[in-house]
Amino acid sequence: MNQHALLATLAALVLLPAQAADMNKVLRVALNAPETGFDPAKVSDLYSSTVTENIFDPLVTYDYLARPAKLIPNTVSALPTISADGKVYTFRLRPGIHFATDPAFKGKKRELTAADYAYSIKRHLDPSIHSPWSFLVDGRFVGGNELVKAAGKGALNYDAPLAGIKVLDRYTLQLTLTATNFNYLPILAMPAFGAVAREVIEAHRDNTNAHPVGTGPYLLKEWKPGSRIVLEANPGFRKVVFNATPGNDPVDKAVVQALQGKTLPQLGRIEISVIEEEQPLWLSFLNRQLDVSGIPQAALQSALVIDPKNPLKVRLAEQYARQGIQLQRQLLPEVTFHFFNMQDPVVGGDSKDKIALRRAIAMSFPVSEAIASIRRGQAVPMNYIVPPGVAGHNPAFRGAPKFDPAAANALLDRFGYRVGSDGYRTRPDGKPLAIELACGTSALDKQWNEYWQKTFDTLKIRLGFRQGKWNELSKANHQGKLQMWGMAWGADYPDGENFMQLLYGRNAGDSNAADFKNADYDRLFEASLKLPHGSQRNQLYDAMNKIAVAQQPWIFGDIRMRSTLAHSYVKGLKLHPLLNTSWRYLDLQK
Amino acid sequence: MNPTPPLLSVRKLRVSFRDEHGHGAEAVKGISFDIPAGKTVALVGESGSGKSVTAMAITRLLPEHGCHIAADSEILFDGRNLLTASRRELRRLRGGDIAMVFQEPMSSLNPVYSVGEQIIETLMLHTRVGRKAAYQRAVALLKEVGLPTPDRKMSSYPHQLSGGQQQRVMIAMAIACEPKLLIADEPTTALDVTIQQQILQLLAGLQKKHGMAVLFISHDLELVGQFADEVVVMHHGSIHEHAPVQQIFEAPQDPYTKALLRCRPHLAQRPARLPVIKDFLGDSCYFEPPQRQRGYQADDRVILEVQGLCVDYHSRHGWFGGRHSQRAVDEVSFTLMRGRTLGIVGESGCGKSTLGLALMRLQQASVGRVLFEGEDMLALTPRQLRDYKRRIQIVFQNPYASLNPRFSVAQILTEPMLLHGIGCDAEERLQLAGDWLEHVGLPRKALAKYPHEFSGGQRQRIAIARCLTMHPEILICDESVSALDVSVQAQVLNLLQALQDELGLSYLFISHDLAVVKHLSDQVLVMQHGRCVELADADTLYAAPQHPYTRQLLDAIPQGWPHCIKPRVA
Amino acid sequence: MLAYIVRRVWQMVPTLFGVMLLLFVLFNWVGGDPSYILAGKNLSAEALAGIRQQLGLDLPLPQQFLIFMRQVLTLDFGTSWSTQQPVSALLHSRIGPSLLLTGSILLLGTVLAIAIAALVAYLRGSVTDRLVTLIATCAMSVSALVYIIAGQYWLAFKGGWFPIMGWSDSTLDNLLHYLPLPLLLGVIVGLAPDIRFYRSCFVEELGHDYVRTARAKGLSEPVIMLKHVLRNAMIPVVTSLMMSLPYLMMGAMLLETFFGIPGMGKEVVMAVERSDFPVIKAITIYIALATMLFNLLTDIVYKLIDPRVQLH
Amino acid sequence: MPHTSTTPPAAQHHHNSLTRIGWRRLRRDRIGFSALCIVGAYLLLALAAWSGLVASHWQDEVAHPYAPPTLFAGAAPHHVELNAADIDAADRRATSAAALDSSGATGLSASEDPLAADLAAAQQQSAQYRSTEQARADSLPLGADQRGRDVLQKLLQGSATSLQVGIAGALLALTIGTVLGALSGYFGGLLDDLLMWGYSVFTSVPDMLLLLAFAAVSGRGIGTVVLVMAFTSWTGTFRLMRAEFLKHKGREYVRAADAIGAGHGRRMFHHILPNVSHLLLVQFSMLTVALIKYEAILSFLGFGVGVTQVSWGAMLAEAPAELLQGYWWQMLAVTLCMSLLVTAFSLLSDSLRDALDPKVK
Repeated sequence: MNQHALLATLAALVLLPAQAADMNKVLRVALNAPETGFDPAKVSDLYSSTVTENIFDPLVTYDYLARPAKLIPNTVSALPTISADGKVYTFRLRPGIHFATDPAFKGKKRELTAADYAYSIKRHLDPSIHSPWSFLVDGRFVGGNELVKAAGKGALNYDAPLAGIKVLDRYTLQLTLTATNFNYLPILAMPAFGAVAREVIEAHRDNTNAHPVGTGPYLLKEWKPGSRIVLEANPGFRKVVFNATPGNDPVDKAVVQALQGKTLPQLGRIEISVIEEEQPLWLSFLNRQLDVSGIPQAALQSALVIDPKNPLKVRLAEQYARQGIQLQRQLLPEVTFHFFNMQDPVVGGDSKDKIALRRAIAMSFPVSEAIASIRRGQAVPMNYIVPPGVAGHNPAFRGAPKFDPAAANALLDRFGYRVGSDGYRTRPDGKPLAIELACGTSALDKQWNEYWQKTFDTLKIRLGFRQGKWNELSKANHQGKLQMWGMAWGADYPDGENFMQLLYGRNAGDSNAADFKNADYDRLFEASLKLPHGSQRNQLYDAMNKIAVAQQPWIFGDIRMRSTLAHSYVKGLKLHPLLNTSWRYLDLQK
Repeated sequence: MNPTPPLLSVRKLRVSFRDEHGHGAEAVKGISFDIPAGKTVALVGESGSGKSVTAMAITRLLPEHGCHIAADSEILFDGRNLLTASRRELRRLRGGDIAMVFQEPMSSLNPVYSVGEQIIETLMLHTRVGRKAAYQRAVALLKEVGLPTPDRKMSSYPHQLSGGQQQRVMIAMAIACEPKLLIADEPTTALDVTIQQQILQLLAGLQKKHGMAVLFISHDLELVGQFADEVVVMHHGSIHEHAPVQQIFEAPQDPYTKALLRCRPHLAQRPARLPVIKDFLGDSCYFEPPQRQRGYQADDRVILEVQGLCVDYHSRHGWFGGRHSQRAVDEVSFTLMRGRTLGIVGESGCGKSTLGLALMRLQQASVGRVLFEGEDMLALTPRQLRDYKRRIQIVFQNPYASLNPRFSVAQILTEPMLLHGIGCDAEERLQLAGDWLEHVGLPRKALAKYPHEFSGGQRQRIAIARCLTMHPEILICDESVSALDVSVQAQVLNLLQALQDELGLSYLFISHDLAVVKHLSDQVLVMQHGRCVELADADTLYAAPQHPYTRQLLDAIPQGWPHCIKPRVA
Repeated sequence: MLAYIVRRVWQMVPTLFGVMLLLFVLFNWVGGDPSYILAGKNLSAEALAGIRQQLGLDLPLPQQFLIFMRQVLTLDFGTSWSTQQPVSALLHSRIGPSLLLTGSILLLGTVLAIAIAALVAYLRGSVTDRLVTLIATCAMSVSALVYIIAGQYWLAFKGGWFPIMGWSDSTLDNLLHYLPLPLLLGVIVGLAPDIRFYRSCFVEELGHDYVRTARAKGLSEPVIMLKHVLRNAMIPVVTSLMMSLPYLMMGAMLLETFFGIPGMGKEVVMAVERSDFPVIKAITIYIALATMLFNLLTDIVYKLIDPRVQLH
Repeated sequence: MPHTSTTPPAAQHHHNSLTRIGWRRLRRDRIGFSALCIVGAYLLLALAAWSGLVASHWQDEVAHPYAPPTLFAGAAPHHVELNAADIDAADRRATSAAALDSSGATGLSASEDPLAADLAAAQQQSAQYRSTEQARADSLPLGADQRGRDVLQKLLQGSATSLQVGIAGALLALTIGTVLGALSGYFGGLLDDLLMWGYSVFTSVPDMLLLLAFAAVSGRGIGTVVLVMAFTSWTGTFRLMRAEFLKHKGREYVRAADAIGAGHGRRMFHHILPNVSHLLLVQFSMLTVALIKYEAILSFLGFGVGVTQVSWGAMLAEAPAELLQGYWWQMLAVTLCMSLLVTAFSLLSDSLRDALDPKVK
C-alpha cells in the first residue's frame, strides 16, 4: 500500500546552533480565521496551532514526505520504548537542545530537559489552566486523578511526585498510563504537547498566550491579535539538515532537489495575515501578495479544470499553470456530518419509527449533489466514521444509505408519518411534526441550508432553522435543546480512536454531541482501546460503524479535498495530512 | 420748473412673478415715478401693493428665477438704466451709490459676524481704505447713528443688540459709503412705537446731513406723513396717487388715499363704526357716524377680577443645569365689567400677552387670583376648569398661525362644539358652524375650505367664529388686529364692536397700538416690564396720562402731516 | 466656559451609566457563553464550570455589575477572554489604523463634499447643478458593499493600481500604499449623500435675509457664498458630521474586513463572535465616551461658528 | 367615546386641503412624479410577489447552474457542470475497488439492519413519489445563479422582500421615534429627561453592537431584520419629532386648541401630528431607502432573511463569490434594480419635501 513511502531523515549532525535562515526570505501566508494565542496548553483552534507548531517541539513528530504519515523522533534520540502491556512509554531526549532566548532565562542558555516535558504535559492537567486538551490526559496517567483532586480548583502542584509522569534523569522521561494504550504516541506529537519552559510560563503567568518560548525553528516576533503574526527564524535552533531519498513521486523529487543537504529552516521570516473574506484572499494570492494559499470555494471554478466524470481528477487552469503556480491536493483527515439529538423525543430514541425517520432524512439528503454544487466536486462522500488517512479507516465500507427520497417517503408512510391536510407529515401519534436544524450564519451555511430545505420539502416535513453563533448552539446542544446540527471533526491525531470516541456513551454531552448511548457500541469501543492499530481493531471498528449506520445517529456528510496553491518560486512544498504547516521545509527562489 | 434731472426715474416698471404652473401674476403694473436728488419719496401701500417689489427691482435684488421684468421697463439712475447694467456695474452701485435698509434688522444682519466686521466689509469694498481706516470710519458711523459706546459695539454680534440698535447698525452700514439714494423698506415696522420714532428721527437727520435721496417704503400713511416730501400711494401694483405730502393729507384726490387716511382709528375720534375702504369707493357717499362714549358705568357688574397676578418663566439646562426664572407678569390687578372692554397696552415683552394666557390657564400663573364671577379659576381642577374654559376665549394675534392649517373650516368650527357637547350630532354642529360663519360675515360655503384659502382678515373672522361657537362670555383679543392691513383692521374692529353690542361680550383687548386700544376700550391698563404702570378710564388716560411711560407712548404715535419730525442727530 | 465643560462632563455620568446598564443587560442576556469557546473540544461540565468560575461568570449579577463599574472607573478592563491579552494593549493597537482610516475618510470626504456642494449651490438651477445632484442621487443608491467588492476587484486586481489589501506598521507606507483604495471607496460611499445634504443647507441659507443684505452691499456671489453663507451653513454640516460618526464605524468595518486593516470595527465583530465580553465592554465604553466628548466638542464648535449659541 | 368624525359633507366639493395642494404640486413636478410612478410600480410588483402572482416559483431550479443571460450567452465564462450521478459513480468506483483487496466489511447487510424489511417494502411502494427531472434551460433573460434558479424571478421576489423589510422597518422605527419624540417634546420635564437619557444612551452605543446583540436574541428571519433595523434607527425620527413637537406645542393653533378645551392626546395627535406629517412622510421615504441599503449589509453579515426567502441583500451576499468566478449578472441585476428604486425613492423624498412644505405657498 505504501510503495511510494520514503524516509526523510532529519539528521542532527551537529548540535550547535547554525543559523541558515536567510532573513531576506519572507514567506507571506494567510489564516482564514483569527487565532487566539500561542500557549499550547490554552489554545485548541487550528489557526493558533498552525503557529505553535513552528515554535514548540513535541517529543515526536511526523516525517515530512512519508505517506501515510509516519512518526519519527523529534527531540528524542529514538522513538520511545513501549512496555509490552502498552502502559509504560520511555523517552530519551537528545542533549544539547536549547530554548530560544528569553529574559526569563536571565541571559543563560537554557537546555531542554525531560522535566520540561513533564511540566508541559502536567499543565494540561492543571485545573487552573482549563486546558482544552485535558480530555487527552485526564485519568490517563497513574496518579494523575489524585493529583488533580488535590489541586481542587486551584493550581496543580507541579513539584509533587507523579507516578505517571516521571523524570528518570535529566534526559529521560517515563510516562505510565493507567490503561493499555498502544496508540498514545500520536497524541504526544500534537503541537499542544510541545515543551515550554517553566520559568517563562511563570514569568508571564498572566499572559502566556503572547509569550511563546520554545525550542522550535521559529519564534514569535510580532503579534497583532486577529490581524497579523510575524515569525522569525530562531537563531538558536539546533542544526537540522534535510536528507532524504526520493521515491517516484515527482513532488517528493522536487522537494528533495530543493532541500537536500540544506540546513532548516531556510526562510528567515514568515508573515501571517488573517484574511476572512474570500475575495481579498484569492486576489492577494493572484497578485503575489501571498506566496501560498488555499483555493477559496468561489475560486475553484476558475482555478481548476475539473473532469466532470471524475471530479477529483483536476489540473490547474491554463492561465495559472503558465505562471508556474503549483497545485497540491490532499484529502483532509476529517469528517463532516449532521447528528440527531438521540435524547430528543421527536428525532431521538431507538424505536423503529424513530430510526425510520432518521433514515428517511439521511436517504433524502443529496450529499453528492451538494458536493457537486457547493464543493465543486472537491470532496468525497463520507462512508465510515474514521476518515481516510487515519489509522482504522475502511475504504471499502459504504455507510451512507443510498440516496432515494422516493423510498424514504414510502418508508415514512409505512411508519405512520402521514401527510396531513396542510401537506406536511404528522408524527405517528398524530401530533404535528416539525424539525429544527441548528446552523451557523455564514454564506456557506446558507448554501447547505438550501439543500436541507429541499430535503425536508421532498419529505414533506416542516423544517425550522436555528441560526446562531457556535458557542450559543454548543450551549443549547449541551442542554439538549437542539434536534439536529452539523459538525466537522478534524483529526487531532491520526488514530481512529479520535473519531470512534465521538459516539462513545461515556462521552455523551461532551464530544459525543449526539448523546448516542448504545451498550454494544460502548463495549466494542472499550475493547478497541486495548488494541494496537491492526486488523483486529479494524473488525471492531467495522462492527461499531454498522451500529452507527443501523441506528443512524448521524447523517454522513463529506470529506473535503484540500487544494493548495503556491507560486513557482516556492520550493520544497508538500502537503502533510497532520502537520498544519510545512514552513520549516520551504524555500523561496525568486 | 426743476431743470436738474431726477436722481432716479422709474419708467413703466412692470414686474411679474411666474408661479410653478407657469402662470404669470403681475405684481407691478407699469408704474412710473421719479426721485429727485436729496428728496424723500415715500411709497405707501398695503401688503401686496407691489411697493417692496418696486424697491427690489431698483437694486435688481429680485430672485432671478420666476421673476420677470418687462423689456420696456426702465429704471434710470443718474442716467444709466439699471435694468440693463452689467453685474459688475450693479455691484459697484449697490452699497455705494444705492444703499438699502430692510424691515427685519435681526435677520438682515449676518448673525455670525460682528457688526463692526459687517460695516468694515462694506467700506473696504467700495472705498479704497485700509482696514485700520475702515475701522475708524466704522466707529464714527456707529457714533453717528447714535449707538452708545460705539467702540465696544464694534465687536458685538447682532443678537447682542436690541432691535432698534440693530436697525441703527443697518443704517450705519447703508450710509457708510455716502450713497446718493437710500432705499428704506419698512425700516420701522418690526420695532416698538417709541423706537420707531427714534429711528425716523435718525433717518430724517441723516438725510438732511448727507443730502441723500430717500425712497421710504411703508404701509403707514401717518408715519410717512411726518417724514416724506412726496408720497406715492400704491394699490394692487399700480400708483393711485402721487403728490406732495401736504396735498395727500389735505386734499387727497384718490378715494383709496382718502380711505387709507380714515380707516385707521385716531386718538381724537371714536366713531361708533370705523369707515372701511368700501365706503369711499364707487358712488356711495360716506357719512360720519356718531361718536361713541366709553368708560365703566356704576351699574356694571363685575365678570372678572384679577388680584395680584404674577407669572414666572422657568428655564433650565440639562439634568444638572441651573434653573433660571424670570418674572413676566408682576402683581397685576384689574377688574373687567360684563359687556365692557378693558384695553391692555404695552410694548413687546411687557408681559401683556402672558397675562392673557395666564387668565386662560394656558400659562401657569405663580401667584394671584383670577375670579370669574367670584370663582378663582386658578384654583380649579382641570375637570372643573372645563366649563370655565368655554366661557373665556381668546383670539390670537397671528391669523396665519392660530388656525390649524390641516383642518377645514368646518372642522375648526365644529371641534369646540364637539368637545363641549354643543349640538347633538355632527349635522347640527355643522349647521351651527355655518350660522356662526355667516354671523362673522363669511359665506356658509366657506365651511369646506381650508385656512390658507382665506385672507388674513377672513381668517381672523374664522378665529372669532370659533370662539363664538362656545358662547363665551369673555373674549381675550391678543393683538388680534395688529397683523392686519389698515383697511382690514377697521373691518375686524367693527365686527368685534358689533358682536359686543349684540352678544354682550366682555373684551380684554391686548395691543401695542394705542389708537386701536382707545377706539375699543372702556378702561385701559398700561404695562411696562410686567407691571401695571397705569390703569384708568380710557378717556381719562388719553386726556391726562399720569405716568411718564404712558406719556412717552402717546407721544410716539405717528400723527401724520403736518406733525413733521424734527431731525435729531447725535 | 470651563464651568460649562465641567457641567457637561458631569452630565455624562447618567448617560454612561445607561450605556453600562444596556450593555450589561444585552450581553448577559444574549451574549452567548464564552466558556463553550474556551473549552474547545473539551465540553465536560467541570471544564465549563471551571472556566465560568475563572471568568467570574458564576458571581451574582449585581456583583458582576459592580466589577464592571469599577472597571469603567479605572478604565482597566482586564484581559480579553479569548486571547488573554490586556484589553488596553489590544485597543491601543487597533485605534491607530481605525483613526487613520475613518479620520482620513471623514476629512477628505467632508472637504470634498463641502467644496462640491458649495459649487453646485452657487450654480443652483444650472445644468451642472442638476447633473451633479442626479449623479449624487444615483451614486448613493448603490450599496456600499457593491462599491467595496467591485472596487477591490476592478481597481486593485484588474487595474493593478492599488494593492489588494494589507496594512503596515509605518504610517507613511500606509498612507502611500495601503490607504488610498479604502480611502477612495470610503469617500465615494459617503460623498454622495453628503453633497446632497450640504447643498440643501447652502441653498436654504441662500434664501436668508442677510444674503440679500450682502448683495445690497455690492458683494460678489463667490464672496457671499464663501464668507457669509458657508459659515452659517456650518451648523447643520457639523451636526450631520457628528451624527455620521457612529455609522462610519459600520462602513469602516466592511472596509477593514476587505482590506485587512486591523481596526476597531473588525475587532468588535470578532469580540462579539467570540463572546469576548471584556473587549466588548471596553470598546463600547470608549466609543460611548468618545461620542459624548464629541458631542461636547460639537457644541463648543457651534459656539465658535455661531456667536448666538449660548453654552448653558 | 363620541363619534369624532368632523368631516362635513361639504368636503366633497374638493377644496384645497394642504395634502391636496401637495399632491397637485407633486403631480406637476415631472421628476418627482416619475419617481412616484417608479416607486408605485415597485410596490405593485411587490404586492404581486407577496400574493404569489409573480415569482412564486423563484426557488425552482429551471436552468443549468450559472446559466448566462440570453444576450450574453456567448460572452459568459464557461461553467463546467458537475452532477451528483458522476460524484456517486466515482465514489462507488473507489469503494468497490477498495473492497476487492480488503478483508473488512463493506457495509451494513440486510440482516443487520432493523429496517431492512421495511426498506424493501418501501422500495416497492415508492413509485408514487418518483418524479421526473425537468429539462433545464441553457440561458435565461437575466441568467441563473449557482443552483440554476432564475435571477429574474429571484429579483422580483427579492424586491418584494426588500421593500417589505424596508417599509416595515421604516414604519416601526417611525412609530417608535414619533411616539417617544412626541411625548418627549410635548410634555417636556421629567419625561423628556428620561427619554432623552434613553436617546443619548442609544446613540452612544455603536449600532454594530446593538445590531449584533438584537440579532442574537431574536433569532433570524424577516421579523428580526425589521426589528433590528427599527431598534437601531428610531433615534433620528425621535430627535426630529421631539424638536417639532417642542416647536409646535407653543404655536398659536395648539394654544387655541388648548383654549377650546382639547386634551393633551387630542392636541398631540389630532392637532400637531397632521402638521408634522409631511416631515414624517419625507422621513419615511428616507428611512426606507436607508433600511433597504442596511438590509444588504445585514445579509452580508449573516443576519439576513432565511433560505425560504430571498432579498436583495441575500442576493448581493452571493455576489463576491460569483464575481470571483466571473458571473457578474446577479450582482449587476440587483445593483441596477436596487439603484433604480433607491434613486426614485430619494428623488421622491426631495419632491415630497418641496411639495409638502407648508411654507411654500
